[in-house]
Order: sequence, then structure tokens, then C-alpha cells
Amino acid sequence: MQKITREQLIDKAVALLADGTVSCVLGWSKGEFDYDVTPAMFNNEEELKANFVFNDFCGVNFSKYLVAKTQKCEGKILVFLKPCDTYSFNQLLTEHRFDREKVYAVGIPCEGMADIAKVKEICGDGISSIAFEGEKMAVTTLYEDAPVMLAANDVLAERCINCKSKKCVAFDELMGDEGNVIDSNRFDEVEKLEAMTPDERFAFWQNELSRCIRCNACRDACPACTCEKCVFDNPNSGVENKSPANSFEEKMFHIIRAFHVAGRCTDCGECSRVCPQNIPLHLLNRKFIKDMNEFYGEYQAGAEVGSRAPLVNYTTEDLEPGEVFDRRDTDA
Amino acid sequence: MQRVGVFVCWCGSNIAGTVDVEAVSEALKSEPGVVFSTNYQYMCSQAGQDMIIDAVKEHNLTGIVVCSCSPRMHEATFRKTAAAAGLNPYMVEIANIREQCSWVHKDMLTGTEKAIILGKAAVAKVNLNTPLTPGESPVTKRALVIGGGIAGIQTALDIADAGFPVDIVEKKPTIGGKMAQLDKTFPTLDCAACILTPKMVDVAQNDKIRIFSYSEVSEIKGFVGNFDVTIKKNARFVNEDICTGCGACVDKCPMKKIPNEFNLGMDNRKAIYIPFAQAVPKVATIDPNACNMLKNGKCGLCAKVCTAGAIDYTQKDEFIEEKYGAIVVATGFNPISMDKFDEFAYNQSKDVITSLEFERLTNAAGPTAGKLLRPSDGKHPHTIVFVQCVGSRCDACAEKGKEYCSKICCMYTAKHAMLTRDKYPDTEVYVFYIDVRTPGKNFDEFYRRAVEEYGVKYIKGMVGKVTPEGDVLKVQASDLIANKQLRIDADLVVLAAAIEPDKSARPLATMLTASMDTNDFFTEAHPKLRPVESPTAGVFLSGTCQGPKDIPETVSQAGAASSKVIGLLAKDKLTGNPCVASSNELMCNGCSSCEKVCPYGAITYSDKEFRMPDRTTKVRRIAVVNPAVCQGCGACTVACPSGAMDLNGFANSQIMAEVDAICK
Amino acid sequence: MKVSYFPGCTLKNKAKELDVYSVKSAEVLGITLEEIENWQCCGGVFTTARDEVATKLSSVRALKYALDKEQPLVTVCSACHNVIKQTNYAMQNDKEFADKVNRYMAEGSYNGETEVYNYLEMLRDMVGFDAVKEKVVNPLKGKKIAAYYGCLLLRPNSVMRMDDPENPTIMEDLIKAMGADPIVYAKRNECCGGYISVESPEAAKRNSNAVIENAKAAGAEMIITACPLCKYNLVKNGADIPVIYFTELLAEALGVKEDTNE
Amino acid sequence: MQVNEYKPLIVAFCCNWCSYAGADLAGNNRLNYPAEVKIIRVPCSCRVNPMFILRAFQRGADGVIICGCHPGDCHYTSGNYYTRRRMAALFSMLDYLGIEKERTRVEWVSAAEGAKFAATMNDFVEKVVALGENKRLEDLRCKK
Amino acid sequence: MNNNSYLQEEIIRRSGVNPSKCMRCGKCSATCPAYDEMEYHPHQFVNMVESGDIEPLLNSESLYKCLSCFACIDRCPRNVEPAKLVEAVRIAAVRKQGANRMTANDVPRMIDEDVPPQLLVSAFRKYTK
Repeated sequence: MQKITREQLIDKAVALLADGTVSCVLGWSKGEFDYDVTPAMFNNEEELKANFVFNDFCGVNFSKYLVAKTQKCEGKILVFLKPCDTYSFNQLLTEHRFDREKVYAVGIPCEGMADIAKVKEICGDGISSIAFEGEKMAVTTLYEDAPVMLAANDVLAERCINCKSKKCVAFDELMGDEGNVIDSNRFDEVEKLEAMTPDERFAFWQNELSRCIRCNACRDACPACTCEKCVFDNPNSGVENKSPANSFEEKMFHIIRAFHVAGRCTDCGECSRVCPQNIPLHLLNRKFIKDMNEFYGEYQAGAEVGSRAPLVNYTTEDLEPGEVFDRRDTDA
Repeated sequence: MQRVGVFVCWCGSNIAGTVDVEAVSEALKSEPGVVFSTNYQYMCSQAGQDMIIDAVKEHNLTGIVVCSCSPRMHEATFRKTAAAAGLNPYMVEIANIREQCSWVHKDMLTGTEKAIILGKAAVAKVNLNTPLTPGESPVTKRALVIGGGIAGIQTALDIADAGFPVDIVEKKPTIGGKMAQLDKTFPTLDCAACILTPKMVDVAQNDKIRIFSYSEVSEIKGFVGNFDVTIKKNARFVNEDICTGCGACVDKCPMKKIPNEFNLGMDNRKAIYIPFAQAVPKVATIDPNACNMLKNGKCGLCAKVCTAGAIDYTQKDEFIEEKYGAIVVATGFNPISMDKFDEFAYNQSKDVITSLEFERLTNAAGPTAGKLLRPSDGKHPHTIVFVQCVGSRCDACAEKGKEYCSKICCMYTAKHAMLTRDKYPDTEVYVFYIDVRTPGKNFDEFYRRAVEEYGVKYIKGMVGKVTPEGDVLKVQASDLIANKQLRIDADLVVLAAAIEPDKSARPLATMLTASMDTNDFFTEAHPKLRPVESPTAGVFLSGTCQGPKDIPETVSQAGAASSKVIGLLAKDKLTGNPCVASSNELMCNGCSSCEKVCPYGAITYSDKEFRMPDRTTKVRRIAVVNPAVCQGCGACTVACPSGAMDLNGFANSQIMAEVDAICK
Repeated sequence: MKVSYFPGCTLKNKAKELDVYSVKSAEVLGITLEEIENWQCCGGVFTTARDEVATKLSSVRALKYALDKEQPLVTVCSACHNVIKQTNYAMQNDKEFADKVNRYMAEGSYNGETEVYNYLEMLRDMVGFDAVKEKVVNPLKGKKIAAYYGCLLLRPNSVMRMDDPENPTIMEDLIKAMGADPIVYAKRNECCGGYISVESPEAAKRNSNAVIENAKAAGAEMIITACPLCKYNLVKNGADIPVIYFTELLAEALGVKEDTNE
Repeated sequence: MQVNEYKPLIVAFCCNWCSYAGADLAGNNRLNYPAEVKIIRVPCSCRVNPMFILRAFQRGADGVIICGCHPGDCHYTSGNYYTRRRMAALFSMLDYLGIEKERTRVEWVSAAEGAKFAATMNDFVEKVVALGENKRLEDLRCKK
Repeated sequence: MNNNSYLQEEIIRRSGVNPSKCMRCGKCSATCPAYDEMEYHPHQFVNMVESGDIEPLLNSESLYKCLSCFACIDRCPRNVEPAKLVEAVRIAAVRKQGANRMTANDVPRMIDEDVPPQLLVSAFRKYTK
């Protein structure tokens, strides 16, 4: 359960609106269901009180929205950033994607977000409401009278179990502690795959990727995918394709996308969160991150503004592409 | 749709021997866009070229594919042919069916099959070719030389000699550099001042050359042919135009205890000073850190004695903006600090000195008027130990020193040893060496003379420790040939300190976007074939800023750099390579990925206003490629996440089309 | 502030002055030296061989002890300092070696986390020489004192990282802080002969004499050292000026020497 | 010789300044290598976009090799250093997806190394032939 | 060349030294305080290990003369670290059966009233297995 409350955030937003620091607020808004939280712009206290929410389903990373919103909004936008969002925020600043002056960022602590798929796994479908009671989550379904009580840990999203950092790396103001970078086990899953035979790996990925329906949700949620025009939408890129058809980019979509964001991906996990088919897309991004950490030294995209990503950098002593495999083979 | 003509060359039997040329021209007829296809014995011959020109006219061709030898051989030829036929020269593609087909495959069937595929790829590419026109940019006919040592002086004189104006920027109050501090020069032993000072006078008197002394480059913008440079002229508190260099102010200045940089601190100068008698420009400079008048307004003696009225305590730093077509870097070197090498007791005894200090001690204009005297007590040294390679040739993992050989030390040490023995035959001179490296005209002969005629004791080995005790320096060293540890009581120890690029070079390289190696030496465009050019177009390298060099090498490199500059300035316009990158502003994110990988600094950013479909406007940061600077490597095209960046002549779609054609 | 303290074998008998004055002086300067329980001798010299494990265990145990107490580890004796710092460095940088060592570690594994300070470094980096100066009650005015570093304090520099190995100033700065005049001489970082005095006393004598002569020629009236073996060699080989531990001088300057003299 | 001998399809990207010239030299010296190797000329190895490589595989290539100047010798000073990083990352990713690592390679071939070019191609083709046809990347999304 | 490549490899592995980095400047021997006691000097250790000529070193008194003062390590411009080679060879020698150079019986003759324990420990560490 989150330590910071909806009321605290609303108070903060109202105060900042009132003293003119910001002119609008980018925040989480009630959706159709309690677990269905969507991003929205709030202009005043009434709107905030009516629809602003903050709970374990507020996983949306707002950084990306700033690219478009800062262009449209007069005055400053207030944005609440969880630690992992702050990395995306910095990365977008590194890429000059929005004007820092137009944003008032409030860093907030995050206790980890819930994965609705996990909730459904336990409680089944037909969830009618979810309420938060103390440390527990009370899930009411259409089929049961009594709500099922869940502990946060039971339904914690994978990306939060393997949280890499509770540290807010960018903010104008902080609510709660600044937090620390933590040792996570986020590469364990990648290592498991690496330990498989090529055949097993191929089978794994074929199984996962075959479920893709090319809905583009991963791309649309990804804070690294803010291109003015995506190569997959561009008829001149040679890889354009918008519908699932048996053509080139269809099969390569996820590889190309992963490569495009390599070195820029902060491992926020939005891609996997939004995937309606539950494809573990973060395992592609983490592979790149893990490799680049091992080959070229630790690098965390977004840890600071202006850093130079491994793929737009080099040393004369870098290892050869062939040595990548020699290294692994000798390790094994 | 293009109208493509295909021309298959037999190259006598070179191609036709393993490739069925008839089958190739026939097969390519049915490729998309191909309206004409033929083959001929020698496409590159006049008859072959005429055949192409005729076909272009007859069939209204818009693109040409020549299946022939390597494009490295005749691409230029066929581009000219296309131009002669009225086509854009970049509407030509070559399928390499000789070096990469007929010559490597023995079987006719295989060869023909492959030649057809290579032809198809070329057709697929030419279908997407667009006419390209090389950009042109004007050339500002003025050169900037940064650094006024012998390298900069020689470069400036040579450029001026060709009739182009040159500016020299020198951060010290005078030009002359390290060479002005030297005594004699190897291997001829003529005095440095005798050969350098006339050149300095030439510079001063040359009406094509302007000297900005006591000045630094503070900003560089622009590109080859069109650099905009800001020069910061530090306030010297003396009006250069009026000062006659008479020295009356220096005589009267009461601040006497300022360490004299020119003599490496071995004697003192005044707060107002002229570095040495032959300085150019010969004007005084006030050291603001030492002058009482400038520090607390008390004194003003120099102004009183200056009959010319040149002293100006209110002078401010001045910024001068100038345009240049070419920039020559001649920032030179310095000996490294000996602080980390105190096993030689440099910081513990005045009688342990560097070789450059030794130059001043033997120089007639130096602190001892050329008499070799110990700095500590002014006595004649009777035993002198020279130590070679101090800080040179060190392992990268060692705690101190440089990895490279400093190149000049073996020769100047031989010179010092020889001159000492010549002037003071009662002096014992030891030289401890690891290797004696004397490649160069008359160099080894010179070193042998030091040994054989002058009796200098060369000992293979290194000094391990110098212990000052009383008035002797106890030198502990190894003699590897005799397999002995030697202990010598010396009066003077001279360290051949490694040399390193001047500290101003690194920020300058950043301003120039010129690359440097890990030692901060400037990198040349090609180590063998373009040794005086930086990879950044319009930037040239002269002297030790590029690597350790002696005077003859420096002067010849200065000449080479100047001839490159003259070649550039002689042009009225620069014609670029049209195969450069360009960014589609509608797709550009302005993310700076491309800029980071560009080795030439060809990419800059600007904010541009876009009108949106909903009639609002939006200001976006977009990348702009300067075609005069871009060399067309394409690194940026892959770094670009949105695909906004593409390369003319090797566009994403073109290469993709080639891949498709090859892979069926 | 409290730190873990490794005294070492000699400090408990022949070099008691080094031990007692260290503890007393530190106390005045606000640092409590907490002696490690059940410490074992460091072995006197560090073996650079990567396959020598057993001889380095006592150092690792001391380091681990400090880690568990979350304290830096302070040594006074140059030899202990050298052995422990080099061992710590090996634990940080030689994984193969560290793995071998950790197989013997009943106390739990250790990977070089502890920070090791020599007493002099403690004075410089934790206390500060300015603070030392303020606490001086008996300034040693006009005394010409030569610091003798020997070999173990400074080398190998890549590991010890204490000061410039060829031109150190840490002891000279301490001498200045105590109000005396430091004498700089070239042999201050040359070996006294060390344990060679067992094998060839003549060689030890030659080395020690060279140090003494060089210090005297530079005008020294007294030599201070941090190493019992250095002191032994210099004294045994006929030093005709006093050779004492720097801590003794420090205690005197800080005014705590008398109460320890029973 | 077998009639139905498997012929792989190999795409080689060669930089204009070193490797393409090295390939020309192999021709000048009449050094044989399999005709299955088809060369695409690029100004610098750093011009090779991973999309080209994936496209080749998708269109039926069995192996893709990128040749450039030796590190330190790049005509554009640093292009091949970027190639080295990009391809190390991409090839490791393909391997992670189960695409055999022998199907991808980066090799530095100078303009003087005609023999190395031919030997490299012979070796590369041999390794690809040993693996057989490349179906994997094409099939990555389609479960049979 | 002799056939001591196993021993050579062992010495190189134990010391972590790459003797081929040596450029023959002799600074190690120039700085060595025990030079006069040694039959083979520091630079010779480096060169002999490099060429596999280890037997003479194993049997040389020089092994016990090195003071481990690390002057050669710090002052070597090539970062060769000769003292580590001396140490590695010495260990090879004292690890041989019965090759201890010093025993407890030797102690009384060495002791005088001022001898610090440090001296004895160090000597034992150096001269025995």
C-alpha cells in the first residue's frame, strides 16, 4: 500500500495551483473500474477532488505525456513522479524532448504497484470494486459476497518486485524521502534465458511473441518511444507496417523496437505492464541493459541528465562482437 | 518511375570469360524500370561511353546501371559519361561483376547467376536514386594560426608568402615559443636564437601577418572555409601601438622578485617586463598579480617614466571577432611536471634540474649569462649526471609518466653532454640511458661524436635514487652491461623530462571538434597519408601538438600544413561531397543522438516553428546537418531513433532495396 | 568517535610506547581506539604471492571484525599497516584469492569493505592537522625533527595510497602541527634493512647508516618513526641522535606523556 | 558433387574504404570464395542499420557479415567503433532470441587483406552451411 | 632455453607479473637497497623468469636478500613489479621439502635484548614455509 495518500497529493496540487506555481496538474484519474486508472489533466480543485486518485494501480509513467502536454499548456504543469518515472523524466530531458521550465515536478515515494493480472489470478474475473483498507486490498467480485483481502506483496507487479531504485533522481520538490538505488534481481530472468540452449530460447520467444496482436500498446506507453513519427508508421523507412500481416517488420517489430530504445530505456517496465497479451517485453530491454552494463560498464539511462548512452559512445578497447560469445562460452 | 538503362561490360574476357554477358543483359531487361539493356566489349572505352550517351538520348534514360569492374575503378568515369549525356552524375550505379564476381568464380553458371543478382541490386538501387548536387560554400581567404612557436611562425610565414593574410594567436607576451629558450640546436649546433629571431622579425614585418600576443582563442564557430573565431586579447596594461620597447619602465619598476617564467624561475623579473631582448612584439607587459599599482593603486612609476605614454592601468581584456577559412593548431608542448618523480630529488635540491632548465643555464642570455653554474651555490659543477627517459615510455598502468617516447631527449642530451665537455673539459659527464634513439639525418653520427670525441660516459642503465647530502648529489644507478650498481657523487643532475601537449590544447580541441588521442595529442586525418590534417575539415596540425617532434620535423610539418592551407584558401568556393547526411525536419526529435556520434561536429540544432494541422504552432528542436562539414559516414543515420536522418546516395530505402534484390 | 584498533605483536612488548601513547593521544583528539579482541599477529611482512592464503588470514579476521563493528580499522605499526592494507586490497581486487580466503572464514565472508587507516592517516583525514595543532599544549619549538618513513608506510603506492611515495609530507605536516621544524631528506623513504639484520647484519648496518647520515647532514636533531623494526635497526646501528616513535612525541606535545610514564 | 547441394544466401556489408577494397583485392588476386556471398557497398560499416540485417534475414538470408576497417583505421576515425558496439549488442540479442550466433559476424578487413577477405568468407559460409537454412528469424513469430 | 616452462608458468601465475613488459632499463636494480648482497639482481630475476631460466634463481642466496621494501615495484616505469617475482621464486624454494632456511633453533643466536618480535616474525615469514 502506498505511504503517501491521495489527500496529501491533492493538497499539494491545490496549493501549487493556488499560489500560481502551476496552471494545471497531470495526474491519475478514476477510470471505469477501480483498477483502471488513466492519466488526465486537472485544472482546479473541483476536478481534483472529483476524479484524482492515487493507489496501487497508479503505475502510469507520466514522463512521456510531458512531451505533448508542455507544448499545449500555458504555464507550468505539475507532475507527480514516482522514482522510476524520474529516470524517464531525465532521459527525455537528455533528449531535449520537453522544456524543463514548463514543468514543476514533485517526486513522490512509491511502495510498488499492483499487477491487476495477479489480482485476477487470485480473485477471478468480474471484479466489481477494489478498496484499500490499511495494509490490505479488499477485492469484491460479482460472484462472491465477501471481499477477498489481499496483501500488497501477493499482487506486486514484477517490475516492482525487481525494483531497481527507490530514489527520485529528478524533482523540484520532494514529498517523503529521496530514497536509494537498490540492488535488484532484475537480471535473474535474463540470466535464466541465457543459460538455456538456443533451441530452448527460440521456443520460449516463439511462444511469447506469437501472442502479439500488434496493438502497439507497448510502443504507445513507452517513454522512450516519443518519436515525432515512428519508423513503423513511416512509409519511407522500409519497415512501415500498421497491421499484423506476414511481412518483415511484423516479425521484427519487437527486436527493432528494443534496439531503438537500447541505451535509452530506463527499464520502467511500462511495455510489459500495458501488454494485453502479457508478453514479457521487458526481458528484451533488460537483455540490452545487462549486456551493455557488462560490456561497457554500468550505465543507467536517466540517472542523470546529459549522460552519453553506451551505443552513442565507444572506447578504443571495446570488446569485439565475436568476443561476446567467447566470453559467455568460457564462463559456461 | 525511372527509365533505367543497363550496360554490361565484357572487359574483354575478364568478365565475359566467366560471366555470360548476353544472359545478364537479357535477364536485367525484365527488371522494374529497365527500358534498355545491352552489353559491350569495353564499356569504359570511348566507344562504350558513346554508346551510353546515345542510349540516354534515344531512350530518355533517367538512370544508368553499369555492370563492370569495381566502382573504385570507374565509377568516376561513368559519372562523367552521365553528365556528358545530360544526366545528373549521381544517377549512375555500378554492379561490380569483375573483382567481386568473374575474378573470384570459375564456373560460368555460377558467375552468371551472381552477376545477374548484383545487376538486379544495382537496378533496385538506381530506381531510388535522386539527382544530387554538391553544395558550395565560399572560402574566407584568411588563416588563423594558434600558437606562436617555431611551428606557428613557419606556418604563418609560408601562408603569408603565398599572399594570404594570417593571424597568429599566442598566449604569451611574445612569440618564439620553446625554441626561443633553447641554447644550441642539434645536430648542427647553430644557436637557436640566431636562426629563430630573424624569423620572428620576418613575422613582425610581414604586412600579411598580424600577431595577437598575450591572447587566447575563446570561441570557434562555423566550418571549413567559414570559421567565426573570437580572440580574447588579455589586458597587458600597455598600449602596444605606442610602446617602443625601450625598457625604461622595466628599469624603474620596484617589484623585483617575480620568478621569471622565461628562465623557468631560475632568476627574477619585474612586475612590468619584456620576456627577452628579441621579443616580438617588443612591448612591455604588466603582470597584474605582481603590480602594486594594479593591486592597490600605489606606485605608478612606470607610467611616470614612459615618455611615450604607453602605460594604461585601465586597459581591459578585449574581444576580437574575425572570420577565417582555415585554422592551424600549433599549440606545442611542455616538459611534464617532475613532482611525481622525487626519487630524483627534483623538489629537494636546486641542483637537480630539467633539460630545459639546463638550456637556460648554458644560454648566453640566461640567468648565468651562459656560464654553467650550479643553481644552489653558483659553483662550477664537476660531475654531471644526465638521466634519460624520465616519465617517457612508462606503462599505462604505472603510477606516473607517459606511454610514448618523447623523441627529442636522446639528441638534446647528447648535445648537452657534448657542449659541456667541449666548454669544460674538466667535467665528468655521465648519461644514463635505456636505449639511445637517434634516427635522423646526421643524428647517430652526432651522438657517436659525443661518446668518441668528447668522452661522454654513456651507461646503459637507469638512475634509481638521487640523495642530496651536503653539497653533493649521491646518485645510485645501475650499469646493466657491467652488472653493477654505481654510486656517483654528482654536482648536478639533469633530468630529460618527458614532454606533453600544452594544457590549452584540450579545450581548444573541444572548440574545434577536432579529435585527440588519450595523451591529448591531436589526431591526424590519416596517420600516413594525411599527417598534417585533422579529421575536422579546415583544421590543420603543425608541430608538437600532433606528437613529439624535433625542430627540423616541426618546420617541415609546418610547411606541409601551410601548403594544405594555401590549397584550401586558393579556392573561391568549396565543392562538397553530395553524399552527405540530411535530416527530415518533420520526423526529427531533436534528441541529439546523431550529434553525439558525428566525428566532425557537422550537426547542430535549431528551434523551428511548425504549423500543426489544428492551426496551432509548435516550436521543436531539430537537427541541421552542415553539408560542408559532413563527410558522409552515416553513423548518425543509425543513431537516429526516428529514421529522420538519412544519407544521400546511401539512403535507408536504397540499401533496403539492394538487400531485397539480393535476397530474392 | 570509535575505531577498531590493531596494535600488533611488537606494540605489546618492545614497543609499548608506540601503543600506549597512540591510545592516549587519540583520546585527547576525540578518537577512541578499541582494541580488536583476540587479534593475531599480522605476520610482519606481506607476501605478494597470490597463492599464499593462510598467512593472510589473521589480517582478514581483523578486517572482518572491524566490518562487523562498522568501524574503520586503525593501525600504528608500519608493518601491520602494510600487511593489512595489502591484504585488504587483495580481497577487493583478486577474486580468486578472496574466494580461497573466504573458505576459511568461519566468521562469515569478507570482500574488502573495511577502510584501513594508519594512525597518521587518521590524524590527517579524521582529526585534521589543524585540530591536532589546537590541542598541542607543549609546542616543540625549534626542534629539528626528521621523519623517517621507511619503506612500509608508503609502498606500494598503488595499494597504500597514503601520500606521494617519493615526496611524502604527512609526517612533516604532523611535525609542523606539533610546533617543531621538519627536516626533509632524501633517504626518508629508503629501507633501513628490515629483517635482513638476521641474515646479514652488515647490510642492515649500511642501509641504516645511510639513513642516519643523510638525516644528520640535513640538520636533524632527532628522528621519528612509526616502525619498531626501523627503530631497532637505526638504534642498533649506532644512531647518535635520538630515534623515537612519533606517538611518543605526539603524546609529549599533547601533554599526556607524563601520566603514562609509570 | 551432390546435385541438390544446399546453397546458403549470404549478405556481406562492406565499407567502401577498407573492406570493399579488400574484396576487390581478393578478386585481383583471383582468390576464390563462394558465389553465395553478395556484397553491398556502404560508405562505412557504421552505416549498417540493424534493420538492414533483420531485413536480410527475413527475406531469406542465411547469414549476414559486416566488414569494416580495423579499429583505429576508420576512414571516418570512429565509425567502426560504433559498429563494434551496435553489432555486439544486436548479435547478442539475436543469440538471446535463439538465432544461432554463427549466422552473424563482424570482421575487420583492410584494403590490403584480400586473402583475409576470401578466407573469412570461406570460413563464414562453411559455418553457415553447417547450420543449414535459416528459418528461425522468419519463424520467430509463427508457431508451427 | 631450458624446459622449465611449468615452473615458469607457476611463478608468473603466483606473482601476477608479466615479465615481458620489462624494457631493460635497470631502474629496479638501480634502486635496490640489497643489491650488493645479491648474486642475481632484480632486473636479472625479471629477465631470467621471462626466459624460463629459473633453476639458478631457486638455488641462489639472492632469494633471501630481498627486503620486500617494494622500491623496485614503485619505481619501475613499466609496472613490472620485480619484487613479486623474487617472492614467487622464494616461495617455490622454501616450499620444497626440508628447504626451510631458518628454524626455531636459530632464534636464540639472533636475539639480543632489543630485538622486536616483529623482526623474528618477519624473518620467519620470509625464510620458512
